[in-house]
Order: sequence, then C-alpha cells, then structure tokens
Amino acid sequence: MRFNPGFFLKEALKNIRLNLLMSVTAVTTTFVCILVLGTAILVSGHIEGIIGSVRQDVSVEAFFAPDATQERIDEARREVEGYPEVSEVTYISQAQALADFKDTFRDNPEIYQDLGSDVLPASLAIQIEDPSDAEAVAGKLKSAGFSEENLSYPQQTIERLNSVTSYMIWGLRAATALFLISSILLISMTIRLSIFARRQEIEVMKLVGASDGFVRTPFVFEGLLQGLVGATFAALLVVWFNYLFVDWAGTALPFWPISSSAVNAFFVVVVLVAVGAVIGVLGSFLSVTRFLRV
Amino acid sequence: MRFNPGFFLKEALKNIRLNLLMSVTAVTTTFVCILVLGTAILVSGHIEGIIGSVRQDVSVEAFFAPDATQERIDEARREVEGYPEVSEVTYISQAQALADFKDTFRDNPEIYQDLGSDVLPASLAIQIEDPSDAEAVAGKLKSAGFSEENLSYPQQTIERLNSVTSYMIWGLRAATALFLISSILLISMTIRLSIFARRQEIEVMKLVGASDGFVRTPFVFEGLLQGLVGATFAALLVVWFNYLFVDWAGTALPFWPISSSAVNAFFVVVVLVAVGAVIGVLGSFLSVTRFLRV
Amino acid sequence: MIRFDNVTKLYGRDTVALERVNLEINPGEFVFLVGASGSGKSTLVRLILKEIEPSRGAIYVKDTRLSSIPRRHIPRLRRDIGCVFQDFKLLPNKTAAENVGYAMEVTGQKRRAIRTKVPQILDLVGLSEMMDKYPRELSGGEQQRVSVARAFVSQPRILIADEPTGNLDPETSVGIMNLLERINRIGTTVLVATHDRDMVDAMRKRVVALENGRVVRDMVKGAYADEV
Amino acid sequence: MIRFDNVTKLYGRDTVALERVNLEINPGEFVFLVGASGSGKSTLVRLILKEIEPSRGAIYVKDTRLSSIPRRHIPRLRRDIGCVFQDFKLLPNKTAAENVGYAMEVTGQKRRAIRTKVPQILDLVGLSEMMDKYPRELSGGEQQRVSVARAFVSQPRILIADEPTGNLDPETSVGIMNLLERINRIGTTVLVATHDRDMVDAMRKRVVALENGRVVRDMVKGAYADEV
Ligand SMILES: Nc1ncnc2c1ncn2[C@@H]1O[C@H](COP(=O)(O)OP(=O)(O)OP(=O)(O)O)[C@@H](O)[C@H]1O
Ligand SMILES: Nc1ncnc2c1ncn2[C@@H]1O[C@H](COP(=O)(O)OP(=O)(O)OP(=O)(O)O)[C@@H](O)[C@H]1O
Ligand SMILES: [Mg+2]
Ligand SMILES: [Mg+2]
Repeated sequence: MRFNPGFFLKEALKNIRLNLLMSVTAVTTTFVCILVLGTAILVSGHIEGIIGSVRQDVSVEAFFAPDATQERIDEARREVEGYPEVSEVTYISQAQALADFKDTFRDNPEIYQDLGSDVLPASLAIQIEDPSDAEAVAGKLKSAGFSEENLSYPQQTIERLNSVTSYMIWGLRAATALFLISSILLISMTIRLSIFARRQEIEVMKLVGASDGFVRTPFVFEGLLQGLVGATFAALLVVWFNYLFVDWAGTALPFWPISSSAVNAFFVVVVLVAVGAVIGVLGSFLSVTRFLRV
Repeated sequence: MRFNPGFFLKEALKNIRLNLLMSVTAVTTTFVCILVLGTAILVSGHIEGIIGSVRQDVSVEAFFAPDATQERIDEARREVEGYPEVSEVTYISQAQALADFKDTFRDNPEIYQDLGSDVLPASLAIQIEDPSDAEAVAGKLKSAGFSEENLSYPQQTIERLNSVTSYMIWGLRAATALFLISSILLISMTIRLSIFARRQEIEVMKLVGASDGFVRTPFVFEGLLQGLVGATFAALLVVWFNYLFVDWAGTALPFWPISSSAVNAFFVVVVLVAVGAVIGVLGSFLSVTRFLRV
Repeated sequence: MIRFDNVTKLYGRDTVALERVNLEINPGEFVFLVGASGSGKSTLVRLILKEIEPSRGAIYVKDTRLSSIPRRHIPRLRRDIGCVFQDFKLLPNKTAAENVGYAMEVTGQKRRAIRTKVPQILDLVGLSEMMDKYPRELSGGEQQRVSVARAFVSQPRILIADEPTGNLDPETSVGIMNLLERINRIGTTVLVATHDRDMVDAMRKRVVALENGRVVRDMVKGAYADEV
Repeated sequence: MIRFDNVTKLYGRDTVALERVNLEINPGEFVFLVGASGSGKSTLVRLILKEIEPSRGAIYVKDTRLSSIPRRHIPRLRRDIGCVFQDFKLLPNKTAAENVGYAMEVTGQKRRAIRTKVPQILDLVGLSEMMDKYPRELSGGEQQRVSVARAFVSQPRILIADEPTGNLDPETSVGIMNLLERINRIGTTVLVATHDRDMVDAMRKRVVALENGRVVRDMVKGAYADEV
C-alpha cells in the first residue's frame, strides 16, 4: 500500500481538533510530566555541580621541614605539579604562613606577638580533583620525602564527604529515574485512556478493511504531535527557568557555586523533547495495537 | 428522592469492575502522583530538618578580659543563661582554651610551646536557637559589659546561612507546591478523561429521567474509592520508605542530622490520603457536571 | 397532553428540521407519526423530551410550557414520558434487566418492586431468557425490545416510541404493537414514529404525516399513505 | 462464493446462535436472509467478515477457508466484502463523505478518484445535501444510507447488508433495494438480511430462512413467509 504521510498527518491533525478534550489532556499531561522531569534533571544537575565544587575544595597540605632549601622546595613543587590527580599547587612561604596565622588570630594578638618569622613552616597547598585520590597523593608525597606528620589532609572529612556526596548523587539519580518512570507511566496511561475511548472507531476501521498500519499511523502521528508539543513547551519553560535561576543565583547567592555550565541547556531540551516524542509515539503505537485484534 | 448509599456504592463498585482499564488508570495515576508528592513532602521535611539543625549550631563566643574575676564570670554566665534566645551556655576556662588550642595545633608544637597558661582568655560559648537572633544576643552582651572586640560571632556567616536556608526552604516549598498542583492536575485530568469516555452513558441516564444527583453520585463514589485506594497505597509506601531511610541514615550517615521526628508520618499519611480522596471526589463531581446539561 | 404551537426547529443556520408545526395530542390518544427519512420525526420526539429546544414556537406537555421548566425539574418531566429511542440508548455497562430497572430506580421505587416487575416486563417483550445479557451480547431486535421494555416499565403517562420495530421481524412487530395498544387502552398517551406501513394501515389510528418538517396530513383513523 | 460447512456458533457456553448451518451462495447470486429477531442473521454476517470465529465447522469465501487466513490478510478479505452493518458503524469523527471515502482510502485509491466518486454514490442514496454532516447530525435513516453507500463505494465482489432498510420509509427502502439489485446485476454477490416482508415478497429472490440458528428453508424465488 502506498504510504502517504500527508494524508496521515492531516488525519492526525483533524483527530486532534475533533477530540480536543482528549488532545488537551494528553498535551497537558505531557507538559506537566516533562516539566517536573526537566526540573528534576536541572535541580540534580545544579546540586551535582555544587557537590562537585565542594569536592574540589579538598586539599592536602605538605609542610616542609624548617631547614628545607629553596631547591628542595622547588623540586618538590615541580614533582607535585606533575601528579595527574592534582589540579593546583600553591606554595606558602614561611612569611606567608605567619601572615595568615596573624590574620586568623587578629583579635588576640597575645597569641602571636612572641612568634619568630621562622616558627611556622613553609608548605604546599595541593588541590586534588577527586577527593578519593587524596590518600594516593599522600602516599606519593610520602615517597617524595614528606613524613606523615608533615602532611595534613582531612582524612576523615574526605571520607565523609565522599560517602555523603556519593549518596546524594545516587539519591538524586534515583529521584530523577523515579520522575522519568512516572512521566512515562502517566503520559502513556493518558494516551492509552484516550485511545481506549476511541476503541470502537478502531474496530470500525478494521471492519471496513483498513490494515493495522493504516489504522495505527494517524494515531501514532497524533501521539507524536502531542508529545512534541507538550514536551517542547515544557522543555523551553524549564530552560528558561534555569536561565533565570542561574542569573538570579549569580547576584543573590554569589557564594554558592552555581554556574550555568552545570547544566547543558541544549542537551536538556533535546532529551526532554525526545522523551516526550518517544513516549507519544510508543504509547500510541502500543495502545492502538491492543484494539486492532478485530 | 430517598438517598441510598448502599445502592450508589454498589453501582460505583460495579462501574469500577466493568471499566477496569479506566479504573486502573485512575488508581495508578493517583498512586504515582501521590507517591511523588509524598516523596517531595518527606524529602523537604528532612532537608528542612537538616537545615534546622545546621542553624542550631550557630553560637556566639564572649571572651572575658584576662583580669575578670570569678564573680564577674559567674554573674555574666547566669545573666546570659537567662536570655530567651539562648539554648545553651558553656563556660570555657583559660586552661580549657589552651588545651583546645594545643589540640588544634598538635602537629605544630612550635606554635604553642612558648604560650603561658593565661595568654588565652576564658570565654562563654553561647548556643543560639535561631541564628537571626545572633545580633540581638550580641547587643545584649554588649550592654552586659562585653566590648565588641571581645565578642566573636560569625556575623557574615550567619547572614549567609540565613539567606541560603530561607531560600532553600522557600524553594522546597515551591517545589512541593508544584508537585501538589501537578498531582491535582494530572489526577483530575485522568478522571475527566475517563468520565468523558462515558459521556454518552451520562446522557442516556439523564434522558430516562435520572436527576443530576442520581447520575453523579456513583461517579463521585467511584472517584472517592479510586482516590482513596491509590493515595492509601502511595502514602503507606512513602511512609515505609521514610522509615527505611531514617533507619538506614541512622547507621550509614550518623553525622547527618536526620531524625524520624523531622517528619510526622501519621500526618503525612493523613494529608496524602486526604489529597487523593478530595481530588477523586471533586474531579469526578466537576467532570460529571460538565456532561449533565442534557 | 402534548401541544406544539407553531414550532420551528433549525439545526445550525440552514437545516430546517421542523417548520411551523402545530399539533395537539389529547390524553389517551394513540398517534402514529409517519414521514420519509429525514422529515423530522425524531426531532419532534427530542423536542418533547426537552433534549433540544425549539428555535421558535412553544411546546406544552401536560399544560406546562417546556421552556418554563427549570433545569432541575427536567428529570421529573422525563419520568412522566417513557421513550423508545431510535438508537435504543441502552446503558452498555448494565444488563438488560438492569437497564429496565434503571428507569424504575430513577423514580426512587422500592428495590423489591423493581425485582418483581422487571422480569414480568421483559417476559412481555419476549426476552425472559436475556435478562442478564449486556447490550453488546444482544441482537439488534433484542436491544430494541429492551428499549421498549424500559420505556413503559415505570408506567409513564406518555409513551413515545421512535421507530420501535425497525429491527424486528413482522411477527414480533405485531406483538410490540399490540403491547403499545394495550398500554394505550389503560389510558397512556402513545405517540409512535414509524415506517411500518403494514402496521399503520392495519391499526387505523390517528396518523400525522410529516414532509420536510411540515405537517402535511393529520387524519383520525388514517393510513400510512395518502390514498385512503 | 460463500460456503458454510456445518457451521455452529456458540456465544459463551450455552447461547447457540447458529447450529450446523450448511449454505452455499454462488457468485452473482442475490440472497435474502430472513428470520425472527435473534435467529442468528447478524451472527452469520459477522462470521463471513471473520469478525468472529465459528465454534465448529468451516466457512469459505472465494474458495479460501477463513480460518486459514492469517491476521494480516484479513483486511484484504474485508476489502472484497462491502458490508452494511445493522448498527451502521459509522466513524463519528468523519463526515458522511469522509466515511464513504474511508472505504476507498483503505484500498489505497487515488485521492482524485475518491473525490469524484463519493459524491456520485451519496447522490445515489439521496444524500447529496448531507455530504459534510457528521453522523450525529444525521437522522437514523440518513445514517443507514451512508452505511449503504460506504458498503458498495469500492465495488466489492460481495455485498452484505444487515437490515439495510430498518430505519427507512417504504419509498426510500424501495430505492435502496433497487440499488442493491442493480449492483447485483453487474455481477456482485449480494446477501441481504432483512425483516422487510413486502420487499422480500416483491423481489422474488432466493430466500434463506433461519430459525433459532438453523436453516429451516432455502428457496429460489422464495417469499418472506412459508406459505408460497
Ligand atoms: N444534530 C443535528 N444537526 C444538524 N442537522 C440535524 C441534526 N439532527 C437532525 N438533523 C437533520 O434534521 C433533519 C430531520 O432529522 P430527524 O432525525 O428528525 O429525521 P427523522 O424523521 O427522524 O428521519 P429518520 O426516519 O431517518 O430517522 C434531517 O435532515 C437531519 O439531517
Ligand atoms: N456477543 C454475544 N454474546 C452472547 N450472545 C450473543 C452475542 N451476540 C449475539 N448473541 C445472541 O445470539 C443470538 C443471535 O444473535 P444475532 O445478532 O445473530 O440475531 P439476529 O438474527 O441478527 O437478530 P436481529 O434480527 O434481532 O438482529 C441472539 O439470541 C443473541 O442474544
Ligand atoms: Mg429518526
Ligand atoms: Mg441482527
């Protein structure tokens, strides 16, 4: 049989117009579900971003012995900068260390007034990309000549942070999956219901000699259109919200590590619209098929 | 006309059995929506709980002059304990302060080796219930004889914490409201669609002389039952999840301030079931009414 | 009992279904309504049930002007009128017996009265074996007879039948017509829209003929066609 | 063309709709199927369309045993059979013209052929003014005629009509019957289930009579009732 997309598209559009209530319901359901799903994806994207930047703050401090030569320091620094786990190395000289200390205790000058400029050791502040690498870096530093007591890294804090953040990310992904499944379920049920309401039409079509494909195609087009419309609106709204939020967070919450790069807006739109379209098509396809056995 | 709840209930049950697909759809939609809504309520309950306990950690430190007498200290302590905003007051003697300091810098004994036991001042660590009261407490402390430089309270940190937590709580409530609205919308649309599919039945009932109430009551009962069943299952599942989560968090995340008291399980069940039932009843009522104008 | 006063009914802008119809049906009368397909018979029936409103003119049922009946009192009007619909209008989720019973339920009759009366009535239309079947499990003629049974089960003052024998064989049709006549004899006003020429000619009742929405003939003891 | 070989059809456990029916309809024949309400006429029609399966026995259409047709070839079978359904089975969301056109669409005919043929056919059944009306806006008889038009628009080899004049006045009925006869004369096999005694008696075609699901009479040039 000749395939005529124009005919099927026209049929689909006419059906949408004639079954307006059902179409509106399907589109609105898709819209709401995709909106919630998109919000979940965005929120978890941002939270993962924040978690990521919190994790980035993990650093190891390696103190040099008070008698370390400048060559020793430079050499150690170069070596540490070569470690793949390390993102940034800052050298803190003895003078700098004292200045920092004084600043910390500026309200109680009694504490530091007797300190000589060489009491506090020079150190390297080593930023580590992934906190789970902290121990490995510490090991390397030890073999590079730093003794255990000259290394300061918040072992327990890192472990906690690790477990907490991985739980959180795990939880966020589970929640997003829940939203995805819920969306799929709700949208496809709405479609199924709206096709169920027209099962007699499908039966009649079959009885006057329409093939399964001929009956199904307009419904599938209809599902596709409804899914596309609902999902597109929802996706654009989500991305617009995201834009507003990132904008607002930049001024209202400057100390929060929220960045627009935490979420790829284009990618989110594509994913959401695709989810809507696929559910629309598959939902219609499967629902119609149930009533084709006439 | 005599009102016969038994008749209407029986009609409703029969309709549910005969329109199984539609009933299953309505119940599942209610279930999914209430599940998501309940999860949102629980999550925001716990997060608000965590936020609340983080806020509780806000404290003001008031340092005594090095020459303060014991009477002066006791008097100040009693006075501060009388402030209504204050939840706990701990006295830190000079010896205790030095011990704490040494503990903090135990890796760098050079720092404290020269410190006399009376270099660090004695202080009161004052826990404040609501961080927004910190400034008021500081004011009172000043009029009680502490000078500005002898008070240490993380002014900026508190302000940030305040704004961040209030934004978060505001955001959580907005999200929960979004879920609530989405649930209401989706459930009522499903009901509307399932009643739309039976609009001809409603028309026939009206044509053979049934009054609006007579037609409507079985549908309303049906909506009530569907809402109750879907919402009850969802609510119990949510509360069970919560129980498991609190249990698990107690062992796996001991350092997180998660407590079962953050969420009143009974209250959540009641609210969720009520939401389901009310949407079921109202959704059916309004949907049927649309088709009664025959 | 029923009075049409210069009634015109338009569907949309240009479909004239009825045009200046004047008609008076007295209590206890038996009237046949005949006319070609599309001449407006069903429209007339739907107007009496206040399912649709006339475009012009007034309709009185039991001396009440229909347009003055408030919406909440329409059910009361319809309980006084039993109607056999051309397309049956059975409730798909109720069995034959429940469909008939429903017409009694709406008037608030006792459960026990319903349980005794429904089988009797279904027996009268020859469906005593079909009581517990759903409409989709019944043949066309069986559905039609359920519709007939439902129309008079609550003993309405007025019985309207729109094509009550279209799906029935001649023998069963005669049975149904006899039933309608019996019902008429106990005082019920009966209006039957029909195409069954044999029946109309045999029964010699008042015949109102419609043509393109106008009453073109109204004869006591009339026949289906003109030449009588 | 159509052959029933000892066909029995049960609905559920105990409703016997057809019992050991043997029937052969030759190409080009015109056959009336008569019988009381509930005697199994519609069941026979639904079996030919493979809408339902026989409980026992075999049915052959164009020498193909229906039970051997795979599901995906059923549409092909149905496109060869035009059918007027007792309950019309019009698509509610399509106008009269679109309903008729749909039967041509499914066979994959050209858009232009459809646009010229549909109005002609609707004119034949007297509905040239009703082309763009939806089924709910048509009277019972008009819907029935749309169903008739749809059944033969794609010039099927077999035309089955289940009660095609139940909602039509005698005059229009005669028109439809003449149409069926004309279609038969160009070689189409026609099977008409009907209660219209006048018509059957007037046309003197082969008559198959069913009673409680059994073929009780099969006469060439028969009449509706026995005494001929
Ligand atoms: N809802 C509607 N919208 C538009 N036109 C309508 C509507 N209902 C009926 N009509 C038109 O009004 C005219 C009268 O219809 P009606 O149903 O009263 O005819 P009828 O006498 O009952 O015919 P039949 O014997 O075929 O049932 C018909 O031409 C029909 O097309
Ligand atoms: N789906 C079904 N389930 C159960 N019984 C059925 C079903 N369809 C038909 N029947 C029964 O089978 C018998 C034959 O039905 P059928 O529709 O073939 O009768 P018919 O000859 O077409 O009658 P009519 O002239 O009234 O249309 C009837 O008694 C009917 O109740
Ligand atoms: Mg009519
Ligand atoms: Mg039949």
